[in-house]
Amino acid sequence: MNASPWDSGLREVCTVVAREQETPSTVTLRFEYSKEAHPGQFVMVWLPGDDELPMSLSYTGREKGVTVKAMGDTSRRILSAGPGTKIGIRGPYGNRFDLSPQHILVVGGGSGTAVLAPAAEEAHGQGAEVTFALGATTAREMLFADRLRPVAKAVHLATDDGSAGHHGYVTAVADRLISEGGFDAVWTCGPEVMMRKVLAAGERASVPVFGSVERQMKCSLGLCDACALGPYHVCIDGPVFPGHVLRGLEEFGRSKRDPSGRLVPV
Amino acid sequence: MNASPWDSGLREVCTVVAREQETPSTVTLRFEYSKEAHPGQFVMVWLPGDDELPMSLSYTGREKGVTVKAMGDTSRRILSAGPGTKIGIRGPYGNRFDLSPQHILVVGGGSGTAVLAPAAEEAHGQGAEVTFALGATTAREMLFADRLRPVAKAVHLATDDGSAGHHGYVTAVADRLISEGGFDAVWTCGPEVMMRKVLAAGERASVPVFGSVERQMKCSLGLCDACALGPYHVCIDGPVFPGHVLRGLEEFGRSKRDPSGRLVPV
Amino acid sequence: MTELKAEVGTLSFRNPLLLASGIWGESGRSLLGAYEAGAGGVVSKSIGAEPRAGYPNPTVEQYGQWGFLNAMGLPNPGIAAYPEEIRIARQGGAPVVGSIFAPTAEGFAELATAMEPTGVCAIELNLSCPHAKGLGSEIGQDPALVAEVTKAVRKATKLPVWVKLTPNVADIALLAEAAERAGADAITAINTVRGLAIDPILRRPVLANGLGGLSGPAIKPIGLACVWQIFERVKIPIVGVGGIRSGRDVLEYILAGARAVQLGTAVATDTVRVFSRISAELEKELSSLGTTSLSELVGAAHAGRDQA
Amino acid sequence: MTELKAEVGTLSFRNPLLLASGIWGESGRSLLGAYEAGAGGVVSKSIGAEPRAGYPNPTVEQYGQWGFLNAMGLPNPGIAAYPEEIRIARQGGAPVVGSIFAPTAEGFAELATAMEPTGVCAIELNLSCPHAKGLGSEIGQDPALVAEVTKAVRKATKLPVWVKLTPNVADIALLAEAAERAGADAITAINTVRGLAIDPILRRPVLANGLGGLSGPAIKPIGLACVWQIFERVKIPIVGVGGIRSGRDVLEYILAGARAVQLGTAVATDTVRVFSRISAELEKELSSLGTTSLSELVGAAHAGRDQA
Ligand SMILES: Cc1cc2nc3c(=O)[nH]c(=O)nc-3n(C[C@H](O)[C@H](O)[C@H](O)COP(=O)(O)OP(=O)(O)OC[C@H]3O[C@@H](n4cnc5c(N)ncnc54)[C@H](O)[C@@H]3O)c2cc1C
Ligand SMILES: Cc1cc2nc3c(=O)[nH]c(=O)nc-3n(C[C@H](O)[C@H](O)[C@H](O)COP(=O)(O)OP(=O)(O)OC[C@H]3O[C@@H](n4cnc5c(N)ncnc54)[C@H](O)[C@@H]3O)c2cc1C
Ligand SMILES: Cc1cc2nc3c(=O)[nH]c(=O)nc-3n(C[C@H](O)[C@H](O)[C@H](O)COP(=O)(O)O)c2cc1C
Ligand SMILES: Cc1cc2nc3c(=O)[nH]c(=O)nc-3n(C[C@H](O)[C@H](O)[C@H](O)COP(=O)(O)O)c2cc1C
Ligand code: FES
Ligand code: FES
Repeated sequence: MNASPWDSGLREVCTVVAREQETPSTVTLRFEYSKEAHPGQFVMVWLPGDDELPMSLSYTGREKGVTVKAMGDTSRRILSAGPGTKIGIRGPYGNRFDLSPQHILVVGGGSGTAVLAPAAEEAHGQGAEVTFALGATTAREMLFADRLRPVAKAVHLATDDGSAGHHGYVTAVADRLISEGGFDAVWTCGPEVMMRKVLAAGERASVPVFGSVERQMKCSLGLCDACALGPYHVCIDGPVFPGHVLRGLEEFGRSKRDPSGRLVPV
Repeated sequence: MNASPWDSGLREVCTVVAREQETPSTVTLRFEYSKEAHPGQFVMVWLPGDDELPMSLSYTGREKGVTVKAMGDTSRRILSAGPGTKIGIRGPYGNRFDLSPQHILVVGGGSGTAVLAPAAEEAHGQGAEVTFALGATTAREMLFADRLRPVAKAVHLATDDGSAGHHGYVTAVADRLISEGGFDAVWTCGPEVMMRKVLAAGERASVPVFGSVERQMKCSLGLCDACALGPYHVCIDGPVFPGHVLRGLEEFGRSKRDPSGRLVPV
Repeated sequence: MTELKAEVGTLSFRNPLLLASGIWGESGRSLLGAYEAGAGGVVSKSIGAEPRAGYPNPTVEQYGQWGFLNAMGLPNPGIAAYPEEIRIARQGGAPVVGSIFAPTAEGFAELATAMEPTGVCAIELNLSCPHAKGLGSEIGQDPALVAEVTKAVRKATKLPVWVKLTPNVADIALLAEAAERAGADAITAINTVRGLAIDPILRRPVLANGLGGLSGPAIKPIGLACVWQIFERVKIPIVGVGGIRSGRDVLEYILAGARAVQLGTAVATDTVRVFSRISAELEKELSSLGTTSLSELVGAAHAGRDQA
Repeated sequence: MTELKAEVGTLSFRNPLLLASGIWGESGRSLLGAYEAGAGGVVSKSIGAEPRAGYPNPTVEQYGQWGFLNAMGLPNPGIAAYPEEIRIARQGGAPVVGSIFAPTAEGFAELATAMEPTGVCAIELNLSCPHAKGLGSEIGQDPALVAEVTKAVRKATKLPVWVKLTPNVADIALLAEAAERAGADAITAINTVRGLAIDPILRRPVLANGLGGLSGPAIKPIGLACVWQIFERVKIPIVGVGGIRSGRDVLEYILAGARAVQLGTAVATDTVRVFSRISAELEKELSSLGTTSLSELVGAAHAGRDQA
């Protein structure tokens, strides 16, 4: 359980200063937002006149960034924002990755790599050795492979269609790396079926795994219960959870709550 | 103009720990009140179930005190409070005496000496030489003469009936002392006719005079205008005013506002 | 030993600190979490006939250190799905008050009927819903409608009926009287206070719904005034809500006339540990007041006021 | 150059920051002091037919950093003595709005008649006074009474009539509509919000009157919501009041629909220098918004909301 978001959450209006098309479906928006943030944390991004969505910070320095994947209408409208667009930002909310491990395996699936990238960069900056296993549907959708090479001990790719790296799921690559040993932590973010497999591999090898989880968010303040996940609230207790916690959650990888609070399959 | 009372004013309930009958008509109540206070400042004293009155602090240390003269019903009820009585205290409010002068004449009339006593003690503690001219209707009503002797260069008394010291008004004593010279400040508190005379004497001798003034008080926060005195509000701009300011005020010594805000003679 | 047990009519809670409706209230596990963290009981999210997604975001805006504005739009899983959530909370031992809302009296009665077998210990009527025939005004602003809804629910269930009132009225005690006459067992006061947040740069309201409801420290004096006024005019127990963050705040509500209180915003601003912290503070406050029982303090400020 | 001039109907003020009624309002010299410190204009204390001492102390209680509760009891020097105070303020150049209160429509009309020759630029009706025939409820809570009082004053004076409304109602816009139809020239909103402070050790309300009115930061979202709602339903200008402490706060009120604002509590919490400070802040805000005129921003958040 973390401290209250009461002291950090005031909304600011920020101007998009840069827009980078990362992959055909993914865009990074950069903006100046004064508050201190840590890898793993997220902000609420509001396109005025439209919805507000939780987005992990893919850049946590002075000039912050979010990396948005085209999903439904809202994310599509957010990612089409260009430089000069005013967006509402509040946060940062949630907990962060523990950056103390020295030999880290980062397993990213799709846009899940967004939250892992700044964590890996900061850990590397503090002397850790970071290995990456990154998955995507196809080579052009591979996120941040170039960004991460400078901080990587190795970058292993996997694509569903075999257009880059291993032909198949990134979990196969992760499985192999974990079983070979040498890691004192595994960080993962991506589809929950993927994360479940990484957790299992970590457990077999007795390596602690930390996964970043998404759930419906409204208040992001630990108030409304929209993000309930078992006894936790992803907005304040997460989004980063230790693997053993996720493994104990019936809902993880199976069900989530829709905006009405009903449980639906993930 | 002083800072806002917004940061210091929260009410606390205090227990009267000691009650001292100072003169037949005057009582000191001591109580623990945690906030820092300076000589010249006042608190609002509330006897629950009854009215709330402004009272200068006659003791400004950890165990604070107010010295109450029997006037109307409220002051009489407040001064009859014994040890154990719970009273509401808020403040301290208002400005303070400048304690930097080195040769100070203190001119107190009646219960006006209450606010002058802690100022004199603190100035003495900082090395100043303090001379007192204290007036009362009669010897038994003389306030704080014994308390102040240890810090006094000299104590001059005056009584209306001649039962102690000079027979007549204390202003005669003050006049003489001021005209003899040697003071770099005169502090005074008492009836406004008395203070007007002290101001005049100070002006003749070119010695700065500072007078502590009373007006009707309700909010004591600079909000309600009950304490209006010319362009000033006694609760925030006072109660201590330099003599030249007081001399410039048509109302000083002549009129004050009643609880409805009408001007009435002092 | 200090006794924090609180009685609201025939119901008894281990302490007077209940979780307010709409906070941690969509999932049974969260309700249970609040109970495990020390709440005396929990009130469910307000449940309607059908699942509702609520308004789009932004649904909540923080107002400095003064509170929150929210316009959730009554999201809820609907009465069909919700009994499973109550079951989970009940299984863990939490006394659950089932909150319901509907646009008509019959709607309320049907929901109460459906709530009864779930094991809730009382039904709380959230009357802040815009009423079906009205012009957008809330059911809780009209004494006749309050009476009609209360009567319908009174008939539909044997459970204690708590009527939760809105402060957005000229005279809240009038509404409480209407509820009492219609058979309510307790009054819960208050719901949020109508408020608005505007962003000056974007030149628009922040909440997607425009207007919202203010909660948190800013509204404590308003909630206290409502409880005070209701206590002077009705005999049924009052459950106080609004801006409570400390044992002292609870004491103030109790002295104004509340038998128990609910905490909403504080669960976010002070984390869920607020329940155990306030319990400890309350015990200390009581012993420093030389009292061992809360119940003798209920409404005591009314008597206090008349003493010289 | 940024233009801070504010127009309320036919009246023009050098800036939109007026001193609210009841603050620094008993003495003409204090009114003038607020003007000299930078206020665009000043509203007098609410004046009645006779001098009134008001309630005994405590009349004001600070509520943490959230605001004040007050129950002054409408102290005022009475209409016979007050013209001299207005004269002093007018002589110094301050535009003075004369606030009046009475228990009946005739009472209001008589006071307006007496105010007119004093040189005030407008009359503000404080409708928070308990009305003579009613059961303690305020005149401002009943649309028919609001209309009756407004009409009577409208007939009695040629000066612009501002009707000041209480937020303690179900639908403040309904009252504003009543005032508009009855001939009001502007609506002032809001007066204080009903609230209570209880001392838990003494077990009693702090204010001698028991209930009081909440002002200051705590009520800003409530005032904004009221101005927003009124703007959607009446055409006459609105003067916004409640919790304003910064240029940003002023901007929010203007975007919600106010043409000018009043400052009360901030004069105490931020000292009277608040007027010049907010003026400077407003100029900065405007130029960073790329606007040089306040008037084009009036109500702009309503349009903003409808744009995608
Ligand atoms: C902590 C956290 C961090 C996230 N970080 C990123 C990120 O870095 N990059 C990124 O592209 N996406 C991120 N997301 C997901 C993102 O918030 C949206 O869920 C996604 O963009 C789809 O939104 P949509 O409205 O466009 O899609 P829709 O088609 O409207 O919805 C698709 C699905 O998105 C989910 N969703 C919609 N609204 C919300 C909401 N308010 N909160 C949570 N989920 C919602 C629902 O499951 C919905 O079924 C994150 C989510 C969370 C909870
Ligand atoms: C800054 C300040 C410091 C003071 N310090 C002391 C002190 O140290 N010792 C002391 O005995 N008295 C002090 N007083 C005076 C005190 O506050 C009361 O005025 C006095 O005790 C008489 O009150 P009463 O109600 O008993 O008398 P009443 O007979 O009711 O009134 C007598 C007169 O007291 C004045 N008075 C009454 N209520 C108030 C009020 N709320 N505010 C101001 N004046 C009021 C009025 O002028 C009234 O005519 C101080 C006043 C002020 C403004
Ligand atoms: C996010 C949020 C959602 C709420 N949802 C409901 C609800 O569904 N039903 C209800 O009766 N009250 C609801 N309320 C009102 C609270 O139960 C409570 O009355 C109000 O917040 C005041 O208490 P507080 O200041 O402790 O938060 C909600 C409040 C908040 C902040
Ligand atoms: C001490 C005090 C006295 C007041 N007296 C009056 C009054 O006489 N007439 C009136 O219309 N409003 C009166 N008000 C209300 C203010 O004019 C204003 O509407 C309210 O305080 C909200 O504004 P604020 O938050 O800026 O203080 C008073 C407010 C305070 C705090
Ligand atoms: S989004 Fe987590 S509790 Fe509201
Ligand atoms: S007592 Fe000084 S302004 Fe109220």
